[in-house]
Amino acid sequence: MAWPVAGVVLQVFVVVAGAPVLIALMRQVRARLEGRVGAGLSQPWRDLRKQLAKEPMAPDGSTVLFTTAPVVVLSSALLIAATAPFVSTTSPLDGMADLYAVVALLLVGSTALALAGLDTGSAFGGMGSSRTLTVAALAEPTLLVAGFALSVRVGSSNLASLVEHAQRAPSTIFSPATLLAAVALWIVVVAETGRLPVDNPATHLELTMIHEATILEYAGRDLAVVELGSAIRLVILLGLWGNLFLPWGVATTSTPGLLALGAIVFAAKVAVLGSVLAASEVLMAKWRLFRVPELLAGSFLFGVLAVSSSFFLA
Amino acid sequence: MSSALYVQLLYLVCGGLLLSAVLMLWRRQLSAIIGLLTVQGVLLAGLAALLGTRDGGVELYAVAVGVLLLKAGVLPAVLRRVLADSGAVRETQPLVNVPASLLAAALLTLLAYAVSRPLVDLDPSPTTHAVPVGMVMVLLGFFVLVTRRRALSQVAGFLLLDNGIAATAFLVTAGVPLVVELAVSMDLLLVVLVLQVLTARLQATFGVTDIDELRELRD
Amino acid sequence: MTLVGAGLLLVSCAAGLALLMAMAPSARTRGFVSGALTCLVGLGGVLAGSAALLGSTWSATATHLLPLSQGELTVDRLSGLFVFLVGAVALATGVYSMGYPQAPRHVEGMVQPAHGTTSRTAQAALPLFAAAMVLVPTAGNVTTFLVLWELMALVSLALVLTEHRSRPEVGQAGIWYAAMTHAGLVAILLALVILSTEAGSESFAEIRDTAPALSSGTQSLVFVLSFVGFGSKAGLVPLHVWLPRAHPEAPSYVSALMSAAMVNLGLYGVLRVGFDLLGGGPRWWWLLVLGVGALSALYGVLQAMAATDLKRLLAYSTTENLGLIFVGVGAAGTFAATGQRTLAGLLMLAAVLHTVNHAAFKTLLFMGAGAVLRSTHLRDLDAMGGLARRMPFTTAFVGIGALAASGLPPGNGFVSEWLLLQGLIHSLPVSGTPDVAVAIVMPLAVGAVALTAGLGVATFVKAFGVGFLARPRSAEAAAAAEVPGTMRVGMAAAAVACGLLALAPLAPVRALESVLGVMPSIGDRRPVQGAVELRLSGITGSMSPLLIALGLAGGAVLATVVVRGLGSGRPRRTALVWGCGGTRLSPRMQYTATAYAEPLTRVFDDVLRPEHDVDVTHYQESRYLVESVRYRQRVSDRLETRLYPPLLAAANRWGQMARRLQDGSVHRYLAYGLVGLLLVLMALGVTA
Amino acid sequence: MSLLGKIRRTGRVAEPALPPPVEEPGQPSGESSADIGFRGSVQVRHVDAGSCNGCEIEIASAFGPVYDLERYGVRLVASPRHADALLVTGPVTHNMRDPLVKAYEAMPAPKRVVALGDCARDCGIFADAYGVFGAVSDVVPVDVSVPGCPPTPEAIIAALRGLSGR
Repeated sequence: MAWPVAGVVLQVFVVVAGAPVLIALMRQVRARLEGRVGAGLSQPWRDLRKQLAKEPMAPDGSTVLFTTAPVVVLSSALLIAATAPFVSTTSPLDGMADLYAVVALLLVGSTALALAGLDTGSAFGGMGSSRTLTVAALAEPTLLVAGFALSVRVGSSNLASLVEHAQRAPSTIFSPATLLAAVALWIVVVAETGRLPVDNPATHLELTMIHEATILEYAGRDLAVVELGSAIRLVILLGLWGNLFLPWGVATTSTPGLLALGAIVFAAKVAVLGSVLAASEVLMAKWRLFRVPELLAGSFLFGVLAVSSSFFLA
Repeated sequence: MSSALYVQLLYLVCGGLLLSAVLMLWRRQLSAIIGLLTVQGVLLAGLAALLGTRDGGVELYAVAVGVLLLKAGVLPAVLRRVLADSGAVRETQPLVNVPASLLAAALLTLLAYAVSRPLVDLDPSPTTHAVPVGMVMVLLGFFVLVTRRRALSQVAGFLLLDNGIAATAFLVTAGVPLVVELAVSMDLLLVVLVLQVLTARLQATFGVTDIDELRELRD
Repeated sequence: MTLVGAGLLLVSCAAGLALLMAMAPSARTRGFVSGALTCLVGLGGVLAGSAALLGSTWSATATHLLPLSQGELTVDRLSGLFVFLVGAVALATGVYSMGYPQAPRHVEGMVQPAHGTTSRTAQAALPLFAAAMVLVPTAGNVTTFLVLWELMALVSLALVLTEHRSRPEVGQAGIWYAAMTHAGLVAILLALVILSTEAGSESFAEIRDTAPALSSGTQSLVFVLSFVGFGSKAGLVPLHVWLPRAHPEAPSYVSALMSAAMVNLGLYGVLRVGFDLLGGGPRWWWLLVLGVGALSALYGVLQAMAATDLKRLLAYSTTENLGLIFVGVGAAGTFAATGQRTLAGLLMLAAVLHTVNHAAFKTLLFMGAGAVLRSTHLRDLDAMGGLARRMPFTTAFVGIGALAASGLPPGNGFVSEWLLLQGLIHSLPVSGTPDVAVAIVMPLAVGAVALTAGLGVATFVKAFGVGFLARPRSAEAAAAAEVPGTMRVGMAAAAVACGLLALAPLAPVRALESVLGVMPSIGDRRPVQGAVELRLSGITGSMSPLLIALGLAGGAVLATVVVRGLGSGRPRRTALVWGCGGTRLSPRMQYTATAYAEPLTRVFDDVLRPEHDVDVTHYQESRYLVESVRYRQRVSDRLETRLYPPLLAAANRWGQMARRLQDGSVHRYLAYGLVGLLLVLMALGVTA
Repeated sequence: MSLLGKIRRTGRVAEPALPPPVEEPGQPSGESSADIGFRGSVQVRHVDAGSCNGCEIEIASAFGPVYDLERYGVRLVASPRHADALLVTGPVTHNMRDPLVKAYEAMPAPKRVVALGDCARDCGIFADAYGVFGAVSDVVPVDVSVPGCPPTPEAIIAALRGLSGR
């Protein structure tokens, strides 16, 4: 019993400590591709340290919701980091949340920020919040249908058993169903984490923002919490994708060695996926907001193809 | 090769065909559509070759080579020339907007699965299980023909349709006789050439390759 | 005399007292007493219902009470569930309604409209309505059922019309409601009469035994007719049109009763007729139900997402939730028809659990909307805002309701939606080829449910965020004040119910599982095991709402403590909103509900077809200088505007023809009577 | 893809890092970044209070690939709420005075103001123009001021590195 718990702790630690580093890594990749040097891998941690020391602010007329939203984002992310199989599939908390519960928890985070954006009473906040939920709402069908495709053959939507099943039968990973689901979920990951071409995380123009616009009013430690929370969400989404479609290395029995290996492999996976994401961002431009439904409809189609081909091509 | 590996490869090829067909519906860049057609030709040839390895028939390899030459070589080349001649680079406004047509494609897939069930039940084998893929390609080909405006996308839809028929034929009967396949491919080539001429004429007459302009010929 | 009987007796006595109460002189006392009596009705319902849910059955017959028939009441677990639901809703609304009425007031010159009413009819009608609803599920034979059903319809109509003096739209809404509910009644009447004549008896008990012998054609006819009738009561597309009209115009406690209790009786009817009396039936019935349910869910949530009238939004959300429930029922029936009882049980459980959840949070939300309406006279979200500081209690309650309605953890809506999804995703076999219909329907159903859930979140974030947070957008909203204690107690009761359902869903689940036993094709097995975690039996899948809630709370506390510890304890400073240095920021520059829904409205343009009009007024000096720009967007119910006008036109034409029959001569009218009598006698002579 | 090829051919264009800042340049207060609590991270909100855009061009090139100011932990941000330093250019015109004050008030403490260019320091060539209210220091307290018309990227970098301490 001791080691599974240790596994959970390790997992949470890896995710939390690694999240800002992932952000830094992605900025670094981008910088290198642009011929720059970049701020280094520890920069986000410096930013967080500084913001923690700064004074938090709340816009006039906002309610308690504005000040609690960052904490909700962070805690929902932490909860997922503790339950989902990132480092090991033997988490004692495994039974409390399956794929759909995790999806719902992610949505809780976005919803909290969306409410906070409205609570600021600034037009930017409202705009960002409305756009966030537009994307989230349209991404929902893909998420669930692709999850459906993954869980059909396993007969369960429990994340740990999905990963273990994929480890037992690697050939299923190369079946069309899984590959189509992978494409569909990748599109959703891009949309949910607010990367190009859906949202531009580096923009300075309020009118083109989605995620940034909702947190425009946060300062000091609130901002630090929000930044950390969304960084963890990025790790979670990339990590889930990585473990569902590249399940190797996840510890299925919690012995110290396997846990350590699992942690290392997980970090490597997320780092690679993040770098790929960042590199692909250099090659594309942001789309109009009203072409995003096109992207999500496409991903939904891939989801449906995944489900249907899971019973005629497998 | 082992049967498990064979099935795996077969399904991967079929998945690739499915994917390319769907992407043809999604992409509006005509050059991208032609690229997808090329990929599709290669996959189709691969499918034929794969069946050949199972049956060990020389004929199927020949078909594979023919398909490769025609569908991954000649036809795309012709289409690229058409594209070069007509200035149109992208399907500007299809009659059905893209998200809607993607959702329609989802429904068509499920429909294809439903209608091809009887075929599959005739003799259930890994090969026939994949028949719905061919069906989907046929339906999507029709859909493209119905909803696209540019003459070139019409040709693309037509080719998708034909690829679908070929794929279905391969999967159901493990390959049509060599002669038939070649004949089909030949008149296919003919059709494409005719359409190329047509496009050139459209270009010359109306300055665009929007086939809706053909209405003007009525009176 | 069992507890059930006692409860029902209490219900009837309270209803009787309501008639006496109408004679009381003072309006205030009348209002109070009518609320109290409604509570009594609710109490009786809760007692009877819970007793019945625990398994005590009860039946009574009153011969000679009804002509050519007899009043017959029988209570089993299924009726117990709905008696309990209605009772609970009535209990909360009763308390709430005591504080609701408000005479028209004159504030700085302008007269503010009345809320609720002091009219004797309406005050007497409230307990009667509750009582009628409690009694409908206990009806033991066709005639009793129809009589109670019609009583319920008439009394509710009277309640919808309560405020017709102060606002003309109310009359319009009343007409729509009356028309739709009676169209529904006709369908139900036909269905049940055919059923009872074919089965040779009108008592449910005997129909239950003889119905399976009926020809499948008759069964299908009966089912489809009753589905139409009950569907219209449940607000399913395309018969939902009365909801978005009646709910906004009725007093809010009436809307709560109708939307949280009455619509469920539509579900009761379908379950009773389809699963109990007809014992399951073929698969296509339930595929039909599933399809209609999915359409209702999607259409309802789309309209709710675009709506800016708070109560209209809630009405459409009722259509959405009933749609989800019927998706569950339809899927359950589909699998019951093919004998997959595990799945059927799980899905049916999800459906009834969602019914309970919906009753809880919809009561709460309509009460909240009523509280806002009463203290601000506003239903238009675009004019609200900033209520959180002025009405903290109401805001907190509505927040709980909105969380539940958006189906997010740790709300109670999430539990039932999760169960529904589990049922749907396990519908395909792990290996081998699935049945074609299932393989095609289920992915689409999952997609529909998912899109509904996603849009539901957007809808309720809009409703809560725009309506209650930030700064007030109008003088009325700025002048808002918290509502009286009784109303708060009513809302608190519903909120507590939501909380219990969210954190400890297993207790209600145990009770609901026993209900499944009433439906032979499903049978009472336990789809869900476990103490803290909901473990699905026969399917690997588990989720623990309690642990998730605790985890969220714990994480929040932990994060707060750590951040406080690390950060320098600088106090939070309140500053002006950052407007890019803009100097004249006004609350009117906040995002409105219309703006909030705009992107999604544009994405679903083809379904919603919003009507925009922009008028720009220029300074007369130069048309390059804009004085003001005015933008209006209206999203009308397209099903209503497309589907109903032709029907109404046809009805008119028939009316014109019918006019020829009446020319004012009394003799001719009497002649009609004579002819009619002769025809009947002849018919009897021929058949006998 | 041609773009990838170009990226590969171009390679790294950033010049080697300049020597780390001595406490002297543009640090009249003499406080180190650690005292302020920035410790190697400074987010900058830029306000053009009426500049001729000469300084803007220099800022752009300072953040561009060649000088790559970001490598010293300095980042431009969109919202003053996220910012530690207010980078003001140009003389403060009457119309920009109020927005400048608002931007300053919108920033969370601790915060620093950098007046960039001669105009920001003493209205430069725009002194006594009818539209000009005054220098930046007449409106908000200035902590660091960078001379030059326009200041060279090196000067801008030195000033901001003084704040970030990297």
